[in-house]
Amino acid sequence: MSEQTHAESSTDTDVVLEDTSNHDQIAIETSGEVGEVLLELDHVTLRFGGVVALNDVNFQIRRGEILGLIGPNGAGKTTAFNAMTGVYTPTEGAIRFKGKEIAGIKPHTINHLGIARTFQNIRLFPEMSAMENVMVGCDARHKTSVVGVLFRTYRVRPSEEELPESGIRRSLAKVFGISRHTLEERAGRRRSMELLRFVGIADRAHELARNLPYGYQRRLEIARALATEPELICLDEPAAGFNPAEKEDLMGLIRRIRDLGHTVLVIEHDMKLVLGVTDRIVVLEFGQKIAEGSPEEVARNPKVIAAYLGEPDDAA
Amino acid sequence: MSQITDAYRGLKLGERWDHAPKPVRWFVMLLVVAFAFYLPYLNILPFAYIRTDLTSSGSDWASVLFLIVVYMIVAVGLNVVIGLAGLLDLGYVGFYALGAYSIALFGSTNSPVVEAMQSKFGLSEEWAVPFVVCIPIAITMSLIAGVFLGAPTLRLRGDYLAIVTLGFGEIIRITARNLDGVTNGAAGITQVPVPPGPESDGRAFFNTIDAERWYWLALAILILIIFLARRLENSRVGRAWLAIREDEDAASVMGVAGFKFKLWAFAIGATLGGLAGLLFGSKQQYVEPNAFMVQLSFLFVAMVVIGGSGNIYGALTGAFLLTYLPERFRDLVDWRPFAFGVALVLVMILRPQGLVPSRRRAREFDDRREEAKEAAADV
Amino acid sequence: MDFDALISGLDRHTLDGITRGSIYALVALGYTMVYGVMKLINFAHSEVFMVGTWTVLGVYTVLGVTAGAGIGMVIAATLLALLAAMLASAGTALAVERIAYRPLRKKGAPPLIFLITGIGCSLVLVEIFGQVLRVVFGRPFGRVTVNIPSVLETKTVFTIPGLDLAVSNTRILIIVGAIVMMLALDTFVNKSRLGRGVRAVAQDADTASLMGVNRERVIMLVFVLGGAMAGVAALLYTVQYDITKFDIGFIIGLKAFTAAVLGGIGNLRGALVGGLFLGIVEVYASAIWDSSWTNVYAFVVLVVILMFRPTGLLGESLGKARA
Amino acid sequence: ACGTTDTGGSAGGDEGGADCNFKIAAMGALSGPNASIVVPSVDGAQLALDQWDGGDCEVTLERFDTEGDPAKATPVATQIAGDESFIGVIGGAFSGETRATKTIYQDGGIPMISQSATATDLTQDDPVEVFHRLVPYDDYQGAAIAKYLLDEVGATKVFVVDNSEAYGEPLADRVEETLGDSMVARDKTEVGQTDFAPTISKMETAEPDAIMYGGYIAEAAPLLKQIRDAGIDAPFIGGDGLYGADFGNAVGEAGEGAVVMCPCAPIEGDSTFAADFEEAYGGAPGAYAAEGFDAMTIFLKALEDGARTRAEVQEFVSGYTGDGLSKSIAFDENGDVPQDQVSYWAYKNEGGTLTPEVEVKPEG
Amino acid sequence: MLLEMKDAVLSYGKIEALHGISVQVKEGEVVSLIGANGAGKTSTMRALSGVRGLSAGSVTFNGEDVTKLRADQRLRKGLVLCPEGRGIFPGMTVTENLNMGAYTRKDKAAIEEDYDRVFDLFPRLLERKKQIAGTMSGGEQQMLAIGRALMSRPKLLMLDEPSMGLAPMLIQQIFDIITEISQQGTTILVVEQNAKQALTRSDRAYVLETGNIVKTGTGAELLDDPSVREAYLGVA
Ligand SMILES: Nc1ncnc2c1ncn2[C@@H]1O[C@H](COP(=O)(O)OP(=O)(O)OP(=O)(O)O)[C@@H](O)[C@H]1O
Ligand SMILES: Nc1ncnc2c1ncn2[C@@H]1O[C@H](COP(=O)(O)OP(=O)(O)OP(=O)(O)O)[C@@H](O)[C@H]1O
Ligand SMILES: CC(C)C[C@H](N)C(=O)O
Ligand SMILES: [Mg+2]
Ligand SMILES: [Mg+2]
Repeated sequence: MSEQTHAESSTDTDVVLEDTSNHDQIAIETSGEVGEVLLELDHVTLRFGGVVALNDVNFQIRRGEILGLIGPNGAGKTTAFNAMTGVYTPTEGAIRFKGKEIAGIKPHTINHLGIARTFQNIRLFPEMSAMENVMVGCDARHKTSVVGVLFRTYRVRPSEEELPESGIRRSLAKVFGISRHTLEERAGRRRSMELLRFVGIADRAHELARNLPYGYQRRLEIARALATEPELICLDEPAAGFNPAEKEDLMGLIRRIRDLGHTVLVIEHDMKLVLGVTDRIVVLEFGQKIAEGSPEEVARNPKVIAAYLGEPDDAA
Repeated sequence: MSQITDAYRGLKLGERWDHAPKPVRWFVMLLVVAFAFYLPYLNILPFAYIRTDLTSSGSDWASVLFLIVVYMIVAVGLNVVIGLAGLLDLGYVGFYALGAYSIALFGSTNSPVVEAMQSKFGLSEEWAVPFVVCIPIAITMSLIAGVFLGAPTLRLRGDYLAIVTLGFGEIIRITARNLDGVTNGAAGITQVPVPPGPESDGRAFFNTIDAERWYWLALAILILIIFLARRLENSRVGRAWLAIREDEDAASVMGVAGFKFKLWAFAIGATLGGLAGLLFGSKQQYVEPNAFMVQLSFLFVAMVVIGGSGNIYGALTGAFLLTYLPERFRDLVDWRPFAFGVALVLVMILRPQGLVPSRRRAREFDDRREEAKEAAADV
Repeated sequence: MDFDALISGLDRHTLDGITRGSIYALVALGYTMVYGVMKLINFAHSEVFMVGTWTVLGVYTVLGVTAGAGIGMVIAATLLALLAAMLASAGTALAVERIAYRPLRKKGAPPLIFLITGIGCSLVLVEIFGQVLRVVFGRPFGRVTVNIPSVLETKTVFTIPGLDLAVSNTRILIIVGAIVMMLALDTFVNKSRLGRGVRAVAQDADTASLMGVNRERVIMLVFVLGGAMAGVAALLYTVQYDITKFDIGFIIGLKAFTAAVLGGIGNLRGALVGGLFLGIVEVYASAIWDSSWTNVYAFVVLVVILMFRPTGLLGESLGKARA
Repeated sequence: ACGTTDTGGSAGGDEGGADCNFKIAAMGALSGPNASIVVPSVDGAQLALDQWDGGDCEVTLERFDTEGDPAKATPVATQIAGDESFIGVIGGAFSGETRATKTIYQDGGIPMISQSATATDLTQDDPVEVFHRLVPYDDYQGAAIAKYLLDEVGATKVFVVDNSEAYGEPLADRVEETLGDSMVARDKTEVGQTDFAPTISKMETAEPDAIMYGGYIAEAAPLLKQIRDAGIDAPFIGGDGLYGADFGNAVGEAGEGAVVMCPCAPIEGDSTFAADFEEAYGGAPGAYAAEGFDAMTIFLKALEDGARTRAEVQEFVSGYTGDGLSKSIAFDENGDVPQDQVSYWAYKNEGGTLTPEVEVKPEG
Repeated sequence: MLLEMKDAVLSYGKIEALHGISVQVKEGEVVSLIGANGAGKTSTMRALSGVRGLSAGSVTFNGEDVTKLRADQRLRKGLVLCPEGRGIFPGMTVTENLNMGAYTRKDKAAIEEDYDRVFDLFPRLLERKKQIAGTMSGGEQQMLAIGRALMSRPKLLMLDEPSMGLAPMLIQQIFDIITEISQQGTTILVVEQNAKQALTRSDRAYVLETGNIVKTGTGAELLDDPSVREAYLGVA
């Protein structure tokens, strides 16, 4: 779709993977100390009929770290994500986010508390443009609802840079203020664009999500999740379908996400990526935690090698 | 100069509109509105051929215009529910009926409810709830009905919702028909009040004959509604609806409170449906259950879809055509339903994206068509 | 309100409900199959049924059979009518598919468009019998109720001992006929290869074609099977009620669709359960109150059930992919 | 829309100049499933007009199709009321549309004479000046049916069913009222219903010696068939909603002997009216043809009398007395014909045709 | 030549994804297709399998022009695609999904054998025979998709990123399977991001870049090619 009616779209073209975004605009404010426990799985068990997808799993995620979650296929990694984001409710045990019990809470509420995720099987809004997908994420932090949109009731006193340039509108805005809706809309657009730049897909911002190549879609999912300003972002196999060079880029991206102030939890089968980017790793097998520790420790752990890595010749 | 015209030539009408300077757009819109208000008096040939009262046994032009506008209000409301939020509502007539019945039940001296109030509070036989008070009552009642219906059922997906809403429409109608003691049952309620206004020629300002006054009133309301409804589309709310339509679970994980927004869509739709029903009942000055059969719900949905669901102007076009054409071609008498059916099928086959699709839908549609075409290129 | 009437006549009402429900169920199959495969409510399906009833009338008229014909003639006429109705209904369904839906599919139209087109087709079919054919042939076509000779005279075949419940030949035919057809169809779809193809297309048409399933064939098959079932329903209907009308499909169609949803749309057994359930609920409600409230109770029951089972009594047979 | 529609050819152009150039409107279900009980009456009106020698006057009858639907009738009524060249309305044919439009006609000051709208409330509950009708109201019809059931059938256990509609339900109510203890049970059905099993099983329990149905043909036919199928052979009677040729066709053999009550006297097959009607429309005069004829005649007489405006016509109609084809006519202050003028006839369905059986005179 | 695609152009609406590419696969070969995101690998597979029609160019299979054939018709000729993103039937059980793989086959006994073979390869599937496929983990679904493709006994098996989402040990296994079935006589065309593995195991390979074929050669040649090494193997 070549229609580029919007002004922002044509700003950057070839610089795709390079981060040209303005980090001030997309960094998030965090309320806690680096290193404190952000999320905690406390003896979590989750069963589907006969299948025990998670079996008495305990682990913690600390603020500011990049935690890897690995394990064989069907070990329960995605299920753990689903439990953390409200898609499933654990059969037993507790999940605490910033000390608050979140098991059983609705997904959108959990998102508002500060957890966002991507999906293993990409789930974008296929008929919306990339930009709009991210806008939906930004909306999670916005307040204006139907009445505000319809009647522009909630008005705020604009700051100097938010004031329009021209005469009449400027004076009007000074007297009556600007509706929160307008400001949010503006901020959302700006932020979305920055995020698209950040993940490196701004060149196709106005294309429908369904028409983007797989790799772009993966990155778009990340941008959308970031837009909700999560303190914890969970990435489910973000590198699936990437070639080694792209994986390399992704590693950079994940680090930069952490630098923005997010805590990152990542599921990934690509060991090079996992070992290269994470601070700590938790290993699941058959729904149970079989190991936890620094990348080096885990990579050397015989149990992990037996269950998951196989012979350490060429895992990448 | 020529550069500008060149640039214009390549663009489609919609894009040209987007590119036009603001004053031009305002001016054009003003002209359109002015023309709409002038329509009942339209008498200049050949334009006057659009009137419905030219043929023998034609129907009153201003009354038809009024009905068109009422249905346009319905279409705008239903477009929010179907086009924006993607909820298939096959019982919209229920809200329409509620609007009409609320004004009748509270505003008519003929209504058992008013009679009960009269005797309870010792009021005169002439007393009924005044028209202006009936409006908030009607709106509140339809809004409550919307929430009441929505709250338990919006968790249902797609076509389950369709059948439940269809049932709701039927429940409203059947209840109105059977509760003789409250609604006068099948006989209906007469003497539904009209908006206040100065009397002339011994008739109320809003009387049954001078239909153009009703038309203007409804048109003014419609314009206000369009103005407001447009605001929804490109907003946080509109995006939330779209996201829900696409993938509700993913939207939820992205922080979209699906249920809340769906309920809003329902409530907005219900309110507009009720408002349209109120206008209809008041103009008719008579309300009876048979005016609210399921088929009317289908017609409403057809209006939205034929026009191009998701686009207010599409919905308006649909409402206009589906109301106007059958009236204009009254001469066809016995052939009208057949002609209507054939036209419906033909329009859909020839223009499946709707007559005036929203740009988003048109784009979506282009893509899908390509896909369908290519996959089947070989058959 | 008269619960005694319900209790005292429970057996009788149940039988009535099953009779009514069997026909709903057969018609519901058409909705459910098309929905399952194409995710579309085929609004014209009610008219597919209607065409079947007229075909039965046509066969009787051509054969010149009337009430009181000999047993051999009755059996022959009924079988012939059944066959013709199945053919005509299946043909109508297929025609709708070809003329209206197919071009839309080629253009990749969204589901709502199919819905409205279906409504249009339904109107056209109704008017063909209500107007077009009347103008061409005159009566019995037109917008009036038409008598169909009761070729199969109602006779009590046996009385259920203890209950004192007389069971007539027509009821046996309807109930047994409906259940047999259902079972046959169910077996076909679940056991046969083609049936598996139908289910595969229902879940993922593209992948199905990668497995060698011819999608267009499957779609045709679904319309034909659904249509044929409506044809069976049409015959059974005329056996029981002996009338038809240009718009007779509307209400039955609506009820059948409700039944399909009630049972879990897309689920064949759901259609059977939903149909019978709805029929019984309606008859019970009419027995306790009267028929003017029937639909209210039917829909209230529907809502209550969907509250607890959001995908119908038996659930959709198509599972949902997870996050 | 007064004064707004007088151009663009809507009024046929030249009404300003000519002295006596008028239109009369007939409004009713001219298409759709109920057309067969309405069209004959409009044909009757046309016949009266065709047979009229108007001298200078030129009158046309315009037919407006409402499909019997009140919602569709209102724009039609507004059109008629707004067009000054119309000086009278024949109709509405059905009670519902009449109820919905009579205020409009009242506002327009245009007189209406209905050939068949029988609902009681039209004249009894909130009468309007302009409304007149040539048929008695359903209080009488209900009483007549009850009387027939008691006197002619000798019923003591009547089962009363209605279709929950504006016409059938009050009629059945009235029958119930008059029957008193002679009614055993009452049931309600719906328009469009085809399976009457619950009603039938109630009948089996009640074991009635007669059955009364208030409603129209479409449902009466399957109902009666199912009654007979179930082996119940009690006499069956319905109101004027069944008074159409289609009833016999639809019900077939099961309808043999069913009785239809109608406030319309039989038209002698060899009368001039019957002959003329036959010649003009190729069939015996159907439902309310004579009443349609009478309605037109009254309007034409008004013009002969020199009435030239709606008000004058209205005045003439209200004060009219005279013998019509159907009955001798004089309207009371509510617009009703004197109820002692009316007679009801029970028609029996014999081999598919309704043949007059007996006249019934209800006490009011 | 078992499969030959000539000057194929494929577009999605206004976007042209393949600008006239030619691909050949000989009987018995393992050929791989590598390239960056959005290069058009999946599009190529779609075009070959018939899920998408071409706007120009031709496809011949086994000496027969199949350009105008639908996907199901091509399958019957032995051209089988295991699509990207799995594409299992989410509402069917594992067994039923496998069954669908054998949809066009009539040879009951051989089908039974193939079941055993698939269950041998993926014991997890045997454990979960009755599970509804949509509820399985991503990797389990991937195994199912591959297993199902094997059930159709293809002449030419096309795999679109078969290793996606699989644990390291399984990836090894998948490639072993590819080698094994190739030895059993099935020709294979595979799209892989895991370029090193893919190139090691294949006879020939194509490198795709934005809708064009930019390089082709034997697996070993490309493994040694510096530009390929840099772009796709992550080694400078
Ligand atoms: N809804 C469900 N019903 C039944 N079983 C389920 C359901 N969801 C998951 N499972 C099972 O639970 C187990 C864990 O699945 P999960 O998706 O968490 O695995 P995973 O660790 O993410 O694996 P992968 O790396 O392959 O994605 C699997 O065996 C899966 O089949
Ligand atoms: N359905 C579609 N509609 C429109 N454009 C599409 C569609 N599918 C793919 N494309 C476009 O075609 C181009 C090639 O995509 P394709 O999926 O073939 O790439 P790929 O090489 O398989 O990439 P990946 O490694 O991400 O899977 C991309 O630019 C993509 O945006
Ligand atoms: C034509 C008649 C059957 C009309 C009926 N008497 C009514 O009032 O509705
Ligand atoms: Mg997973
Ligand atoms: Mg790909």
